[in-house]
Amino acid sequence: MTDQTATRPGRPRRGRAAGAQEPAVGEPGTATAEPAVEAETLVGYYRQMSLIRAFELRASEMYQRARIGGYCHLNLGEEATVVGLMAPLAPSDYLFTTYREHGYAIARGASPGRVMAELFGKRDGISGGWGGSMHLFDKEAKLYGGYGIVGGQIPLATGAALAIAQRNGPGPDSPAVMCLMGDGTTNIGAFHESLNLAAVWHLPAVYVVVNNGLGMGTSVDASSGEPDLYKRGASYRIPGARVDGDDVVAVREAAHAALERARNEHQPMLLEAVSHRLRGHSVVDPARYRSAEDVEAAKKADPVPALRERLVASGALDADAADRIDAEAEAAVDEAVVFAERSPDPDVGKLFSNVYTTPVPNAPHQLPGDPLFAPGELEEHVAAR
Amino acid sequence: MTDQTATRPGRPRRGRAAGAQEPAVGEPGTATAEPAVEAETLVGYYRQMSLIRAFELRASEMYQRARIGGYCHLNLGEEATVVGLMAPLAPSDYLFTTYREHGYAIARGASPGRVMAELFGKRDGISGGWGGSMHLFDKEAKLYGGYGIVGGQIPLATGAALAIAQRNGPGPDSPAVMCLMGDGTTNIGAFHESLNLAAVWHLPAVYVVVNNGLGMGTSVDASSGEPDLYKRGASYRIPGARVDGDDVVAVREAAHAALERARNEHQPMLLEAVSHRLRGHSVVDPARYRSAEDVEAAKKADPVPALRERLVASGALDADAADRIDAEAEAAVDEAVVFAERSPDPDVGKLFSNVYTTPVPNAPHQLPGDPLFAPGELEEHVAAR
Amino acid sequence: MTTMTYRQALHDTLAEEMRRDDSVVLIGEEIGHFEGSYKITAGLLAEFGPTRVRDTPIAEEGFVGAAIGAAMLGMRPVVELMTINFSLLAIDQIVNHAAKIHAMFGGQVSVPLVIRTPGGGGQQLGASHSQNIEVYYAHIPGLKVVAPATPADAKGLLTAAMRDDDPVLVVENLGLYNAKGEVPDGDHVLPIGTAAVVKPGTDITIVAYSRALTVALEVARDLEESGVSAEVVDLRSLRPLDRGTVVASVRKTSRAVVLEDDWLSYGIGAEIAATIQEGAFDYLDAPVRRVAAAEVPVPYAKPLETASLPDATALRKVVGEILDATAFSR
Amino acid sequence: MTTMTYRQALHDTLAEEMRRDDSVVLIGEEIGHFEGSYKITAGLLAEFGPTRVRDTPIAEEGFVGAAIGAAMLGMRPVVELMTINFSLLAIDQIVNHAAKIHAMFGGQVSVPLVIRTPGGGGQQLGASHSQNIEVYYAHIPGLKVVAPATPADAKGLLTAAMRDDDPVLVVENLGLYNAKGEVPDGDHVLPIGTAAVVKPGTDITIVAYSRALTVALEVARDLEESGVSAEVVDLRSLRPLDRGTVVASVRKTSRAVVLEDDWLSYGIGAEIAATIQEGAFDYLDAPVRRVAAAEVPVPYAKPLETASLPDATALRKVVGEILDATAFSR
Ligand SMILES: Cc1ncc(C[n+]2csc(CCOP(=O)(O)OP(=O)(O)O)c2C)c(N)n1
Ligand SMILES: Cc1ncc(C[n+]2csc(CCOP(=O)(O)OP(=O)(O)O)c2C)c(N)n1
Ligand SMILES: [Mg+2]
Ligand SMILES: [Mg+2]
Repeated sequence: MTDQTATRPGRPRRGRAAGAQEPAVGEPGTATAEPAVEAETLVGYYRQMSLIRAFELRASEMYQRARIGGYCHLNLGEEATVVGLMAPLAPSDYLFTTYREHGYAIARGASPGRVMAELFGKRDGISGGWGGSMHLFDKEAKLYGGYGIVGGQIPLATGAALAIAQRNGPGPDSPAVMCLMGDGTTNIGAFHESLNLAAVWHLPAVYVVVNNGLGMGTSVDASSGEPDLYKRGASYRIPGARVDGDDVVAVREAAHAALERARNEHQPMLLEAVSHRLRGHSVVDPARYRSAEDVEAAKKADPVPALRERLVASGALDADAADRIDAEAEAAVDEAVVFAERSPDPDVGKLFSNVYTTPVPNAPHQLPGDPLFAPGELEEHVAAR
Repeated sequence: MTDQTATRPGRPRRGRAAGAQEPAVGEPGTATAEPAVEAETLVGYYRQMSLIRAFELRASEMYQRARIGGYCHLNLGEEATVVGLMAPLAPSDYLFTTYREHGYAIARGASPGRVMAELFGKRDGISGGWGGSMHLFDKEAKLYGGYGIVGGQIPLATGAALAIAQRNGPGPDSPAVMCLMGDGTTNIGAFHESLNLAAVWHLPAVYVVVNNGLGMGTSVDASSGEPDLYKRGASYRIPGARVDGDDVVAVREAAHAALERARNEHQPMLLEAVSHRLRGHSVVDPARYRSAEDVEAAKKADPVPALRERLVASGALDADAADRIDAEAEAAVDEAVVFAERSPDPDVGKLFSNVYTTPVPNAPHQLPGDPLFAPGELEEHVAAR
Repeated sequence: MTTMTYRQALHDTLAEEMRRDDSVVLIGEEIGHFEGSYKITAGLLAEFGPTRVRDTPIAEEGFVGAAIGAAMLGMRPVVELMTINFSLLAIDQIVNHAAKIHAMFGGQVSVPLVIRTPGGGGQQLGASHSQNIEVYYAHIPGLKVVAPATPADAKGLLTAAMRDDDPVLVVENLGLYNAKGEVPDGDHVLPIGTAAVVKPGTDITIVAYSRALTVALEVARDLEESGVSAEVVDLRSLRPLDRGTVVASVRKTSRAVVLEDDWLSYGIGAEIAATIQEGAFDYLDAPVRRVAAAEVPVPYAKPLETASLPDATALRKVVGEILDATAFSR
Repeated sequence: MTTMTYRQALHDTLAEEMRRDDSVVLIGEEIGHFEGSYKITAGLLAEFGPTRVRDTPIAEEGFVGAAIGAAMLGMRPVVELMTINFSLLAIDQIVNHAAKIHAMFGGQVSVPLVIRTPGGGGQQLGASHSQNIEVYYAHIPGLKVVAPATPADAKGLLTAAMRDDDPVLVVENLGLYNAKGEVPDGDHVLPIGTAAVVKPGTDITIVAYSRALTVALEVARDLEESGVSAEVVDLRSLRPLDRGTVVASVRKTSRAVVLEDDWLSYGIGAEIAATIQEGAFDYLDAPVRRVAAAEVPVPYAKPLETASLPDATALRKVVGEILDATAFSR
């Protein structure tokens, strides 16, 4: 394996002791004094992370208040990973995500209002109210969907990379595809089949495992024969790297390297970001199965206050300015809720408009309880023969 | 990776050049003078290989003569692998195979007559005529099925190993499971999911890739991102080994080691036997896509004449004795054909007897064109209420 | 009799059978440590330990196939698939393997496997998580498919499934887990392959199964009040299908409607209607009607989702239309 | 018009459309170097090169999903699945993804994908390789499913599928690849969603599709000779289903039978029978009958396999029974 730009993982892992090759490259993001331009960028990242944090907390609240239905999975604890991954993604790149994706949509530029409206199932929702929390899509932002079937996005993302390779040669102008997945998802067949395709077809795809340590309640050690997940590209000669997902800059750098390689060489890469899930699997999961230490560790690693402290400590931000950023985030989320509340319901009269793109005769349009044939329809048919 | 008992592969491979770890252990089976007891054993292997060769050639002929239908895949060229794999398998071990399996059934002890009868679709066939060439099953021999869906056997074999682990602790008396698959099959999701399960559950399963260089017409290099297939256990920390599949003793030794480990430690292993396919994918495939060199190389490596020559050269067998063995093989196959010819067709009256084990009311039994209800059936039903 | 939820009935049945027969093992995602996505298996890991309650990686094809393989060696695995939607990841193992192994190998080996999985829409789970695709399994010879509608039937049919030597799919329903009902104490086994007349009546037959049965009964009770005597037939078993019970009912009532949660075209109701018209042709006063889901990928937004799913109102309307068409005087 | 095989018609259509539109790419196992398991794609690798004719590893879920993803970016992939049996390995991508992506994301993106795959039993391929499970796809909103029965329709429907912006499954048939027929020269597009009366008649309607149509026409010709005028309806499209054409025919003939190669319960014929009894209730003189496969995993041995599959004899028998039941005088 080459290209291992990994930093320290976020927690001790079985893999560490088992003679695994240690990542080669240094540990970005541990310096305490930031160069000026980086400081500004970092403040920008903090602004995004604070917004995602506020959005997710509000989403949780709105779910409790029954404004949101279905399943709802939050990025709480993963904000540094989210923002770090989105930072180097070019507007021409494509993003495929899981159902845990609000933060990505926002960081990719979708308005919080349209995301919240989608969670509310409203007409101005990012997917027109048809998708809900698990299925955000924004064609303009090239957010090519959140998917609720574990692993379902991986073949799709691979195919997007195939379409790119079919049209573009490798080079700095080539788009790339980023495909997100959780740690638990590396155990499903679609992971294997897709990465192998990307390898034999030389596709510009970056597969990112957001390793928050848990698939619902199952630990990585319990679910993966090779718990050093970034090594799982070995079956396809796809290089892997692990990065500290709590460090937004480290994540950005690692993602940048992988995307550049994808673009310039049309070769896939597997990137693992070691992150944390602050709460339950979804908003309804009290996560009683988690040990007190695990919860404590996640809290301790919380990247949002950590970045704030770091910025304040380095003088990049004073406490007031930081508070202002947080307040702006709250205000933006307030606005998002108002927008979502005010947006109308989708038009029930358009129930059948999204089934097909190309209209064809005899497409079914019965509502429950409708007869198969509208009055007079058959008579017309017989007459027409 | 540990436990690499591999020998030279049968042909040069992309993997070799790419800095892969070279297998560690020596090259059994290259000596020219055989110790007495091994000589006898080797003659026994030759007898089996000769029988399989004769059987497969006859199967091909019988297919041309329309005695056999459907798809028919032969072990021609793989005889050393077949016999070497079956040699260390204990009667208490379980075998799951692919559709390319006649040789395994015979080497596992099924009578050639019953195998041929199955190919003929006869009542005395090893699967009662229900399975055909792709679906041989012999409960007594613990041949737990040939399967026609690529990769379908891998989860099943894994489950058999689970059942063993559920009942037996590891140790010399524990049964083990051997699961065969082709090179092309390592690219399917079931491979990944199953090997991972075997790793996290510590199962006594030996996964064997019979690498004949081709999946139908597709080369290993074209289909597998990591063409050194024995390394594909890395994603699960399952050790791998590669062995020269043309060397029956080498195969036996490698399989023996893997089975012992499976038994004694309840840990899975991935074994790759580098072999050759002498003819087309199935009997109807003229294999025009193969290069002349490739075909030549396969012919050159043909393990049946090679073992014969070796035995004659070492004095373990004289030419007459070797001819006698071949003649006996022919005779056995003649007999198998007669047996198959004479066996009656399956009883059409029993068409519905194999659908369920536990009888339940209302199981369908209509033949095509039968009405849903037998005359009087409904009247009875109404009366019974 | 004890009153309990459908969830509890399933839970208790699993526990009972595990105590009775130690070849029963539970296999599935999050069934142990997490106690089950829908908490059916809560407490079972604690009682039976991690080898009999096996949490799996996310690998449906793998662990369903492993359960089949274990069943071939005489274990009695009960697999939980988190929802029927995810069964599509494992359907090759279910249809191409579990359903075929007994026959394809000439009857030499059996597959005593149970797969439990909930269907159900109406929870705003979106298009890929709201399907009722039990017809996929009901179509396949070699499988048995049951769909209990009440806590008592959940016990009776799950027990039967766990004691059966063939692969049985038990279709549960997200909308039923909290439903309460009386459950017989002690051994309670319902025969797979039989339907039940759960409410007798004379004027119209309503055929339903799973969650839809609840709606059918509600409508039947209302109809009773307005002087219409509806007979409600619960299919209980989708394969084998008890055609006789359905047809016998329609021969009596002369009118029939199917209520089903799946999509109309090629759904369960199509087979029921086809069966009735063949078995009760001379008795029918009006065509068999089907009340089913609108043929769209199920939308997330509540008003859209509601519009797309069948409910009591739609059933009432269709019953009314059938009665009117047959000049039934109320 | 040119006379050619069904295989040739498919081959030529693929080649034509690839010449016309360079966003068309072929994806599948053994379609290039090997020239296709059933040789539909023979010669296309040579003409179009390896990026437009992509051989894949054995990874149905992976490459079908990849085709969907490529389609989302505007490519027009045509996937070959070696047989419909293997589609079960990819059905999650087809049903949970391809069929849903347009609707689930509010209409923002389309999936202009074609999947070609043969069904068909009767080739002694055994239980897992002999299925006709097109009903799985016909049941799913968001998909379109066609099943051409003749070389001309193979051209017309495959062309339509390749120019359609939605996912279309083209169900071919192992038993048809060598069938010959006249094929219109030049552009020939048949609308998806329409059935056809391929032989007019007045006494009984035989509904069929794919390979069964050949049998239906053979029987209809024989019937003609014995004074029975059978109308034969070819469904052509299973989703959308052209119910009107079927029902209009039965309103005229008053008698109907469906011939289908799949299993009887919950098969395609169930929907046809349900549709006819609803749409032609007052016109029907006898129940709609179905001639379908026996409900067993398809056996290998020829006599067993033959017994389990529907054929002309079975169809003739059922037509006779319907005519007798309705006192048809020949
Ligand atoms: C095929 C499939 N199986 C099971 C599920 C249920 N499920 C939803 S999320 C999840 C856990 C995924 O864990 P991971 O990949 O680590 O992602 P995370 O939720 O931690 O972000 C499971 C099992 C599903 N949606 N799809
Ligand atoms: C799921 C599935 N996809 C495709 C096929 C068709 N098929 C049968 S054998 C084969 C090639 C298998 O190659 P390999 O694994 O190398 O085994 P070999 O035939 O060389 O023994 C293919 C693609 C199948 N049977 N099942
Ligand atoms: Mg996770
Ligand atoms: Mg091979």
